[in-house]
Amino acid sequence: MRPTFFGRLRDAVGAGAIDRAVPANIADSEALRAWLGADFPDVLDAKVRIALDDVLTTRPAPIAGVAEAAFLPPVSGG
Amino acid sequence: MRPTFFGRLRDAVGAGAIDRAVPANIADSEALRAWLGADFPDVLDAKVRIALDDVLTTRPAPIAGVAEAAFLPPVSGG
Amino acid sequence: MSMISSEPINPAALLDAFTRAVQGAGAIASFTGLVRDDDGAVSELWLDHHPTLSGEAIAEIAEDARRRFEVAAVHIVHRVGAVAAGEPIVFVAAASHHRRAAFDAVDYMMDRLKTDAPLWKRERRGDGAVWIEAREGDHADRARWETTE
Amino acid sequence: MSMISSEPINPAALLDAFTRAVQGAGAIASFTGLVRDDDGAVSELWLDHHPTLSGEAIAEIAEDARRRFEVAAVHIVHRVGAVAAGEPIVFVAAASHHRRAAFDAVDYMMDRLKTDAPLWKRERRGDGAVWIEAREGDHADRARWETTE
Repeated sequence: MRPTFFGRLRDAVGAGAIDRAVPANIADSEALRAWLGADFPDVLDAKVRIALDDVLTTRPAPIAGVAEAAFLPPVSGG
Repeated sequence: MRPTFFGRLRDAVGAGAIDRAVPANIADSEALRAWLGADFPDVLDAKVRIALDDVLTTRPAPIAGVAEAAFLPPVSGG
Repeated sequence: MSMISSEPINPAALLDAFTRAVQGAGAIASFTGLVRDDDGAVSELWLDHHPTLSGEAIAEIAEDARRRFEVAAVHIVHRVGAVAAGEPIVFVAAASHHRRAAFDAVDYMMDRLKTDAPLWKRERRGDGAVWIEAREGDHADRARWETTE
Repeated sequence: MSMISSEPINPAALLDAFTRAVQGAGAIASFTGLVRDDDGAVSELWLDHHPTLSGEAIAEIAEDARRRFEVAAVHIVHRVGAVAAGEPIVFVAAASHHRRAAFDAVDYMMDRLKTDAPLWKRERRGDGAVWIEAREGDHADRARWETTE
Protein backbone atom coordinates (compact mmCIF):
# COMPACT_ATOMS: atom_id res chain seq x y z
CA MET A 1 0.00 0.00 0.00
CA ARG A 2 1.42 3.26 -1.17
CA PRO A 3 -0.18 6.47 0.16
CA THR A 4 0.53 9.39 -2.19
CA PHE A 5 0.20 13.11 -1.47
CA PHE A 6 -0.47 16.06 -3.75
CA GLY A 7 -0.49 19.83 -3.59
CA ARG A 8 0.04 21.25 -0.12
CA LEU A 9 -0.04 17.71 1.34
CA ARG A 10 3.10 16.88 -0.60
CA ASP A 11 4.94 19.62 1.27
CA ALA A 12 3.20 18.90 4.61
CA VAL A 13 4.17 15.21 4.48
CA GLY A 14 7.55 16.03 3.01
CA ALA A 15 7.20 13.46 0.24
CA GLY A 16 4.95 12.66 -2.69
CA ALA A 17 4.64 9.05 -1.56
CA ILE A 18 5.48 6.88 1.42
CA ASP A 19 5.58 3.12 1.85
CA ARG A 20 3.65 1.81 4.80
CA ALA A 21 2.71 -1.64 5.98
CA VAL A 22 -0.90 -0.92 6.85
CA PRO A 23 -2.16 -2.85 9.94
CA ALA A 24 -4.77 -5.53 9.20
CA ASN A 25 -7.44 -3.70 11.21
CA ILE A 26 -7.34 -0.71 8.82
CA ALA A 27 -10.08 -1.83 6.44
CA ASP A 28 -11.24 1.22 4.52
CA SER A 29 -10.15 4.58 3.14
CA GLU A 30 -11.40 6.59 6.09
CA ALA A 31 -9.71 4.29 8.62
CA LEU A 32 -6.53 4.74 6.56
CA ARG A 33 -6.96 8.52 6.70
CA ALA A 34 -7.36 8.41 10.52
CA TRP A 35 -4.36 6.13 10.92
CA LEU A 36 -2.08 8.28 8.72
CA GLY A 37 -3.47 11.37 10.43
CA ALA A 38 -1.56 10.46 13.59
CA ASP A 39 1.67 11.24 11.72
CA PHE A 40 0.33 13.67 9.12
CA PRO A 41 -2.57 15.63 10.61
CA ASP A 42 -3.19 17.55 7.36
CA VAL A 43 -4.85 14.49 5.80
CA LEU A 44 -7.58 14.65 8.47
CA ASP A 45 -9.09 17.75 6.83
CA ALA A 46 -12.49 16.63 5.46
CA LYS A 47 -11.79 18.65 2.28
CA VAL A 48 -8.97 16.21 1.47
CA ARG A 49 -10.37 13.59 -0.89
CA ILE A 50 -9.05 10.07 -1.30
CA ALA A 51 -8.65 8.16 -4.56
CA LEU A 52 -7.98 4.42 -4.41
CA ASP A 53 -6.12 3.16 -7.48
CA ASP A 54 -7.27 6.21 -9.47
CA VAL A 55 -10.91 6.03 -8.36
CA LEU A 56 -12.21 8.87 -6.20
CA THR A 57 -14.02 7.73 -3.07
CA THR A 58 -16.97 9.62 -1.69
CA ARG A 59 -17.49 7.40 1.36
CA PRO A 60 -15.37 4.77 3.20
CA ALA A 61 -14.19 2.26 0.57
CA PRO A 62 -12.38 -1.04 1.22
CA ILE A 63 -8.62 -0.88 0.73
CA ALA A 64 -7.93 -4.63 0.47
CA GLY A 65 -5.79 -5.19 -2.64
CA VAL A 66 -5.39 -1.44 -3.29
CA ALA A 67 -1.92 -0.40 -4.47
CA GLU A 68 -2.23 3.40 -4.21
CA ALA A 69 -4.25 5.67 -1.94
CA ALA A 70 -3.95 9.23 -3.22
CA PHE A 71 -4.70 12.12 -0.84
CA LEU A 72 -5.98 15.11 -2.80
CA PRO A 73 -6.42 18.53 -1.17
CA PRO A 74 -8.68 21.25 -2.65
CA VAL A 75 -7.57 22.02 -6.19
CA SER A 76 -6.46 25.16 -8.06
CA GLY A 77 -6.19 24.46 -11.77
CA GLY A 78 -6.87 26.69 -14.74
CA MET B 1 -20.24 66.39 -54.99
CA ARG B 2 -19.38 62.74 -55.14
CA PRO B 3 -22.07 60.25 -54.00
CA THR B 4 -20.48 56.94 -52.96
CA PHE B 5 -22.18 53.58 -52.50
CA PHE B 6 -21.31 50.61 -50.31
CA GLY B 7 -22.40 47.03 -49.84
CA ARG B 8 -25.43 46.03 -51.89
CA LEU B 9 -25.80 49.65 -53.08
CA ARG B 10 -22.46 49.39 -54.84
CA ASP B 11 -23.84 46.56 -56.97
CA ALA B 12 -27.30 48.14 -57.33
CA VAL B 13 -25.82 51.41 -58.62
CA GLY B 14 -23.17 49.56 -60.59
CA ALA B 15 -20.35 51.70 -59.22
CA GLY B 16 -18.77 52.64 -55.93
CA ALA B 17 -18.95 56.33 -56.77
CA ILE B 18 -20.53 58.59 -59.35
CA ASP B 19 -19.90 62.22 -60.21
CA ARG B 20 -22.98 64.36 -60.34
CA ALA B 21 -23.58 68.06 -60.66
CA VAL B 22 -26.21 68.41 -57.93
CA PRO B 23 -28.93 70.99 -58.77
CA ALA B 24 -28.87 74.11 -56.58
CA ASN B 25 -32.31 73.34 -55.13
CA ILE B 26 -30.99 70.11 -53.51
CA ALA B 27 -30.00 71.56 -50.14
CA ASP B 28 -29.70 68.66 -47.69
CA SER B 29 -28.85 64.98 -47.41
CA GLU B 30 -32.46 63.78 -47.60
CA ALA B 31 -33.18 65.89 -50.65
CA LEU B 32 -30.07 64.40 -52.21
CA ARG B 33 -31.33 60.91 -51.37
CA ALA B 34 -34.70 61.64 -53.04
CA TRP B 35 -33.04 63.12 -56.10
CA LEU B 36 -30.63 60.16 -56.55
CA GLY B 37 -33.52 57.80 -55.82
CA ALA B 38 -35.06 58.64 -59.18
CA ASP B 39 -32.13 56.83 -60.84
CA PHE B 40 -31.19 54.45 -58.00
CA PRO B 41 -34.32 53.53 -56.04
CA ASP B 42 -32.34 51.39 -53.55
CA VAL B 43 -31.05 54.53 -51.80
CA LEU B 44 -34.64 55.45 -50.86
CA ASP B 45 -34.74 52.62 -48.27
CA ALA B 46 -34.92 54.35 -44.87
CA LYS B 47 -32.41 51.82 -43.52
CA VAL B 48 -29.78 53.32 -45.83
CA ARG B 49 -27.81 55.86 -43.83
CA ILE B 50 -25.96 58.83 -45.25
CA ALA B 51 -22.54 60.12 -44.16
CA LEU B 52 -21.43 63.55 -45.35
CA ASP B 53 -17.63 63.86 -45.52
CA ASP B 54 -17.25 60.96 -43.06
CA VAL B 55 -19.88 62.20 -40.58
CA LEU B 56 -23.04 60.10 -40.20
CA THR B 57 -26.24 62.08 -40.46
CA THR B 58 -29.30 61.20 -38.44
CA ARG B 59 -31.54 63.90 -39.90
CA PRO B 60 -31.43 66.11 -43.02
CA ALA B 61 -28.04 67.86 -43.01
CA PRO B 62 -26.90 70.66 -45.35
CA ILE B 63 -24.75 69.49 -48.25
CA ALA B 64 -23.24 72.85 -49.23
CA GLY B 65 -19.47 72.43 -49.53
CA VAL B 66 -19.67 68.65 -48.98
CA ALA B 67 -17.27 66.63 -51.14
CA GLU B 68 -18.58 63.09 -50.46
CA ALA B 69 -22.04 61.75 -49.60
CA ALA B 70 -21.71 58.08 -48.65
CA PHE B 71 -24.79 55.86 -48.84
CA LEU B 72 -24.48 53.03 -46.30
CA PRO B 73 -26.92 50.11 -46.29
CA PRO B 74 -27.42 47.86 -43.21
CA VAL B 75 -24.08 46.36 -42.20
CA SER B 76 -22.75 42.84 -41.73
CA GLY B 77 -19.31 42.92 -40.13
CA GLY B 78 -17.70 40.52 -37.69
CA MET C 1 -5.64 48.76 -30.91
CA SER C 2 -7.51 48.03 -34.08
CA MET C 3 -6.92 47.83 -37.80
CA ILE C 4 -8.45 46.95 -41.12
CA SER C 5 -6.43 44.67 -43.34
CA SER C 6 -6.78 44.07 -47.05
CA GLU C 7 -4.15 41.34 -46.75
CA PRO C 8 -4.74 37.85 -45.24
CA ILE C 9 -4.58 37.85 -41.45
CA ASN C 10 -2.94 35.20 -39.28
CA PRO C 11 -4.81 34.79 -35.97
CA ALA C 12 -2.01 32.73 -34.40
CA ALA C 13 0.57 35.41 -35.17
CA LEU C 14 -1.82 38.11 -33.95
CA LEU C 15 -2.43 36.22 -30.68
CA ASP C 16 1.31 35.80 -30.24
CA ALA C 17 2.05 39.50 -30.81
CA PHE C 18 -0.83 40.57 -28.57
CA THR C 19 0.31 38.25 -25.76
CA ARG C 20 3.86 39.62 -25.94
CA ALA C 21 2.60 43.21 -25.96
CA VAL C 22 0.51 42.86 -22.81
CA GLN C 23 2.95 41.05 -20.53
CA GLY C 24 1.66 41.07 -16.98
CA ALA C 25 -1.95 40.20 -17.78
CA GLY C 26 -3.10 36.83 -16.48
CA ALA C 27 -5.92 36.21 -18.93
CA ILE C 28 -6.17 36.51 -22.69
CA ALA C 29 -9.37 35.72 -24.55
CA SER C 30 -9.55 35.66 -28.32
CA PHE C 31 -12.05 35.11 -31.07
CA THR C 32 -11.47 34.27 -34.71
CA GLY C 33 -14.23 34.44 -37.28
CA LEU C 34 -13.71 32.40 -40.44
CA VAL C 35 -15.57 32.29 -43.74
CA ARG C 36 -17.98 29.34 -43.56
CA ASP C 37 -18.33 27.51 -46.83
CA ASP C 38 -21.90 26.44 -45.98
CA ASP C 39 -21.24 22.85 -47.08
CA GLY C 40 -19.40 23.93 -50.19
CA ALA C 41 -22.01 26.45 -51.36
CA VAL C 42 -19.87 29.50 -50.56
CA SER C 43 -16.48 29.78 -52.26
CA GLU C 44 -15.56 33.30 -51.24
CA LEU C 45 -16.66 36.30 -49.27
CA TRP C 46 -16.07 39.84 -50.42
CA LEU C 47 -16.00 42.45 -47.67
CA ASP C 48 -16.78 45.99 -48.64
CA HIS C 49 -15.72 48.84 -46.37
CA HIS C 50 -15.66 52.64 -46.27
CA PRO C 51 -12.12 54.03 -46.44
CA THR C 52 -12.44 56.15 -43.30
CA LEU C 53 -15.70 55.28 -41.49
CA SER C 54 -14.95 51.55 -41.17
CA GLY C 55 -11.61 52.05 -39.45
CA GLU C 56 -13.05 54.74 -37.20
CA ALA C 57 -15.97 52.53 -36.16
CA ILE C 58 -13.68 49.63 -35.31
CA ALA C 59 -11.37 51.90 -33.32
CA GLU C 60 -14.39 53.22 -31.42
CA ILE C 61 -15.61 49.69 -30.64
CA ALA C 62 -12.16 48.79 -29.30
CA GLU C 63 -12.00 51.96 -27.22
CA ASP C 64 -15.51 51.42 -25.84
CA ALA C 65 -14.53 47.88 -24.78
CA ARG C 66 -11.37 49.16 -23.13
CA ARG C 67 -13.34 51.69 -21.11
CA ARG C 68 -16.24 49.42 -20.30
CA PHE C 69 -14.38 46.35 -18.99
CA GLU C 70 -11.40 45.93 -16.68
CA VAL C 71 -9.05 45.04 -19.48
CA ALA C 72 -5.39 45.94 -19.92
CA ALA C 73 -5.66 45.91 -23.71
CA VAL C 74 -7.88 44.88 -26.58
CA HIS C 75 -7.19 44.16 -30.22
CA ILE C 76 -9.38 44.03 -33.33
CA VAL C 77 -8.17 43.14 -36.81
CA HIS C 78 -10.79 42.94 -39.55
CA ARG C 79 -10.24 41.74 -43.08
CA VAL C 80 -11.69 43.56 -46.06
CA GLY C 81 -11.68 42.54 -49.71
CA ALA C 82 -11.87 38.99 -51.04
CA VAL C 83 -11.57 36.23 -48.42
CA ALA C 84 -11.70 32.58 -49.43
CA ALA C 85 -13.84 30.01 -47.59
CA GLY C 86 -12.02 28.77 -44.50
CA GLU C 87 -9.93 31.93 -44.19
CA PRO C 88 -10.14 34.30 -41.19
CA ILE C 89 -12.27 37.45 -41.47
CA VAL C 90 -11.84 38.87 -38.01
CA PHE C 91 -9.58 38.48 -34.98
CA VAL C 92 -10.51 39.97 -31.63
CA ALA C 93 -8.58 39.67 -28.35
CA ALA C 94 -8.64 41.11 -24.85
CA ALA C 95 -6.17 40.86 -21.98
CA SER C 96 -7.12 41.28 -18.36
CA HIS C 97 -6.24 40.43 -14.78
CA HIS C 98 -9.27 38.17 -14.25
CA ARG C 99 -10.69 36.10 -17.07
CA ARG C 100 -14.29 37.35 -16.87
CA ALA C 101 -13.36 40.83 -18.12
CA ALA C 102 -11.44 39.39 -21.08
CA PHE C 103 -14.32 37.08 -22.04
CA ASP C 104 -16.88 39.88 -21.76
CA ALA C 105 -14.78 42.35 -23.76
CA VAL C 106 -14.32 39.89 -26.65
CA ASP C 107 -18.01 38.98 -26.59
CA TYR C 108 -18.96 42.67 -26.58
CA MET C 109 -16.61 43.63 -29.41
CA MET C 110 -17.92 40.83 -31.62
CA ASP C 111 -21.54 41.84 -30.99
CA ARG C 112 -20.72 45.45 -31.83
CA LEU C 113 -18.77 44.48 -34.99
CA LYS C 114 -21.78 42.54 -36.29
CA THR C 115 -24.18 45.45 -36.04
CA ASP C 116 -22.24 48.72 -35.68
CA ALA C 117 -19.26 48.53 -38.04
CA PRO C 118 -19.76 49.77 -41.63
CA LEU C 119 -18.66 46.54 -43.27
CA TRP C 120 -20.66 44.60 -45.82
CA LYS C 121 -20.32 40.93 -46.72
CA ARG C 122 -21.11 39.54 -50.14
CA GLU C 123 -21.02 35.77 -50.47
CA ARG C 124 -20.15 34.16 -53.77
CA ARG C 125 -22.54 31.23 -54.18
CA GLY C 126 -21.98 29.34 -57.41
CA ASP C 127 -22.32 31.91 -60.19
CA GLY C 128 -24.27 34.37 -58.04
CA ALA C 129 -23.50 36.79 -55.25
CA VAL C 130 -25.58 37.48 -52.14
CA TRP C 131 -25.25 40.49 -49.85
CA ILE C 132 -25.54 39.63 -46.15
CA GLU C 133 -27.20 41.75 -43.49
CA ALA C 134 -26.87 41.41 -39.73
CA ARG C 135 -29.47 38.89 -38.56
CA GLU C 136 -32.15 39.55 -35.97
CA GLY C 137 -30.07 37.48 -33.53
CA ASP C 138 -27.12 39.82 -34.05
CA HIS C 139 -29.25 42.80 -33.04
CA ALA C 140 -30.54 40.88 -30.01
CA ASP C 141 -26.95 40.09 -29.01
CA ARG C 142 -26.02 43.74 -29.42
CA ALA C 143 -29.00 44.79 -27.29
CA ARG C 144 -27.74 42.71 -24.33
CA TRP C 145 -25.14 45.41 -23.67
CA GLU C 146 -27.52 48.34 -23.82
CA THR C 147 -29.19 48.03 -20.43
CA THR C 148 -25.97 48.79 -18.61
CA GLU C 149 -24.39 51.10 -21.15
CA MET D 1 -8.94 16.80 -27.29
CA SER D 2 -6.98 17.50 -24.15
CA MET D 3 -3.53 17.01 -22.76
CA ILE D 4 -1.22 17.76 -19.90
CA SER D 5 2.19 19.13 -20.77
CA SER D 6 5.30 19.24 -18.63
CA GLU D 7 6.96 21.26 -21.39
CA PRO D 8 6.28 24.94 -22.16
CA ILE D 9 3.17 25.47 -24.26
CA ASN D 10 2.76 27.91 -27.15
CA PRO D 11 -0.81 29.26 -27.35
CA ALA D 12 -0.29 30.77 -30.82
CA ALA D 13 0.91 27.44 -32.22
CA LEU D 14 -1.94 25.62 -30.44
CA LEU D 15 -4.51 28.05 -31.89
CA ASP D 16 -2.99 27.59 -35.32
CA ALA D 17 -3.09 23.78 -35.12
CA PHE D 18 -6.62 23.80 -33.70
CA THR D 19 -7.86 26.13 -36.45
CA ARG D 20 -6.38 23.91 -39.16
CA ALA D 21 -7.84 20.77 -37.56
CA VAL D 22 -11.41 22.09 -37.47
CA GLN D 23 -11.73 23.53 -40.97
CA GLY D 24 -15.34 24.34 -41.71
CA ALA D 25 -16.17 25.95 -38.37
CA GLY D 26 -16.94 29.65 -38.57
CA ALA D 27 -16.09 30.60 -35.01
CA ILE D 28 -13.09 29.85 -32.81
CA ALA D 29 -12.84 31.14 -29.25
CA SER D 30 -9.73 30.70 -27.17
CA PHE D 31 -8.47 31.45 -23.71
CA THR D 32 -4.89 31.60 -22.46
CA GLY D 33 -4.07 31.75 -18.76
CA LEU D 34 -0.65 33.11 -17.86
CA VAL D 35 1.27 33.20 -14.59
CA ARG D 36 0.71 36.63 -13.05
CA ASP D 37 3.78 38.00 -11.32
CA ASP D 38 1.62 40.02 -8.90
CA ASP D 39 3.75 43.14 -9.39
CA GLY D 40 6.99 41.22 -9.19
CA ALA D 41 6.10 39.26 -6.02
CA VAL D 42 5.69 35.92 -7.81
CA SER D 43 8.67 34.59 -9.75
CA GLU D 44 7.36 31.12 -10.57
CA LEU D 45 4.42 28.81 -10.25
CA TRP D 46 4.78 25.10 -9.66
CA LEU D 47 1.84 23.00 -10.77
CA ASP D 48 1.41 19.65 -9.10
CA HIS D 49 -0.71 16.96 -10.77
CA HIS D 50 -1.73 13.35 -10.33
CA PRO D 51 -0.24 11.10 -13.04
CA THR D 52 -3.59 9.59 -14.09
CA LEU D 53 -6.43 11.51 -12.41
CA SER D 54 -5.42 14.95 -13.71
CA GLY D 55 -5.40 13.89 -17.35
CA GLU D 56 -8.67 12.00 -16.92
CA ALA D 57 -10.38 14.99 -15.30
CA ILE D 58 -9.28 17.32 -18.09
CA ALA D 59 -10.43 14.87 -20.75
CA GLU D 60 -13.80 14.63 -19.01
CA ILE D 61 -14.15 18.43 -18.88
CA ALA D 62 -13.41 18.62 -22.61
CA GLU D 63 -15.89 15.84 -23.36
CA ASP D 64 -18.58 17.44 -21.18
CA ALA D 65 -18.13 20.73 -23.07
CA ARG D 66 -18.34 18.96 -26.41
CA ARG D 67 -21.62 17.31 -25.41
CA ARG D 68 -23.12 20.33 -23.70
CA PHE D 69 -22.58 22.99 -26.39
CA GLU D 70 -23.01 22.98 -30.16
CA VAL D 71 -19.30 22.85 -30.83
CA ALA D 72 -17.43 21.02 -33.55
CA ALA D 73 -14.34 20.56 -31.38
CA VAL D 74 -12.73 21.69 -28.17
CA HIS D 75 -9.13 21.68 -26.99
CA ILE D 76 -7.51 21.92 -23.56
CA VAL D 77 -3.78 21.97 -22.89
CA HIS D 78 -2.66 22.42 -19.28
CA ARG D 79 0.89 22.92 -18.10
CA VAL D 80 2.26 21.08 -15.08
CA GLY D 81 5.60 21.53 -13.32
CA ALA D 82 7.51 24.79 -12.99
CA VAL D 83 6.13 27.74 -14.98
CA ALA D 84 7.85 31.14 -14.87
CA ALA D 85 5.92 34.38 -14.37
CA GLY D 86 4.49 35.56 -17.68
CA GLU D 87 4.43 32.07 -19.18
CA PRO D 88 1.20 30.29 -20.21
CA ILE D 89 -0.37 27.76 -17.83
CA VAL D 90 -3.43 26.79 -19.78
CA PHE D 91 -4.82 27.05 -23.30
CA VAL D 92 -8.46 26.32 -24.05
CA ALA D 93 -10.25 26.61 -27.38
CA ALA D 94 -13.60 25.75 -28.94
CA ALA D 95 -14.78 25.77 -32.55
CA SER D 96 -18.40 26.12 -33.57
CA HIS D 97 -20.79 27.23 -36.27
CA HIS D 98 -22.10 30.23 -34.31
CA ARG D 99 -19.88 32.17 -31.95
CA ARG D 100 -22.08 31.92 -28.84
CA ALA D 101 -21.44 28.17 -28.47
CA ALA D 102 -17.67 28.63 -28.77
CA PHE D 103 -17.65 31.43 -26.18
CA ASP D 104 -19.78 29.41 -23.77
CA ALA D 105 -17.72 26.24 -24.16
CA VAL D 106 -14.44 28.06 -23.41
CA ASP D 107 -16.01 29.86 -20.44
CA TYR D 108 -17.40 26.55 -19.12
CA MET D 109 -14.13 24.66 -19.51
CA MET D 110 -12.18 27.36 -17.66
CA ASP D 111 -14.69 27.36 -14.78
CA ARG D 112 -14.49 23.58 -14.54
CA LEU D 113 -10.66 23.57 -14.68
CA LYS D 114 -10.51 25.99 -11.76
CA THR D 115 -12.58 23.81 -9.43
CA ASP D 116 -12.78 20.25 -10.81
CA ALA D 117 -9.33 19.35 -12.13
CA PRO D 118 -6.85 17.76 -9.69
CA LEU D 119 -4.13 20.36 -10.21
CA TRP D 120 -2.45 22.33 -7.48
CA LYS D 121 -0.62 25.64 -7.81
CA ARG D 122 2.23 26.68 -5.58
CA GLU D 123 3.51 30.23 -6.00
CA ARG D 124 7.11 31.07 -5.26
CA ARG D 125 7.06 34.41 -3.44
CA GLY D 126 10.51 35.65 -2.49
CA ASP D 127 12.04 32.85 -0.42
CA GLY D 128 8.70 31.27 0.46
CA ALA D 129 6.11 29.14 -1.29
CA VAL D 130 2.34 29.46 -1.05
CA TRP D 131 -0.22 26.83 -2.11
CA ILE D 132 -3.24 28.27 -3.87
CA GLU D 133 -6.80 27.02 -3.54
CA ALA D 134 -9.73 27.81 -5.80
CA ARG D 135 -11.34 31.04 -4.57
CA GLU D 136 -14.97 31.43 -3.57
CA GLY D 137 -15.53 33.27 -6.86
CA ASP D 138 -14.27 30.22 -8.75
CA HIS D 139 -16.88 28.04 -7.07
CA ALA D 140 -19.57 30.64 -7.79
CA ASP D 141 -18.48 30.65 -11.46
CA ARG D 142 -18.62 26.87 -11.52
CA ALA D 143 -22.11 26.89 -9.96
CA ARG D 144 -23.48 29.00 -12.83
CA TRP D 145 -23.48 25.87 -15.00
CA GLU D 146 -25.20 23.59 -12.52
CA THR D 147 -28.79 24.77 -12.90
CA THR D 148 -28.98 23.52 -16.46
CA GLU D 149 -26.65 20.54 -16.15
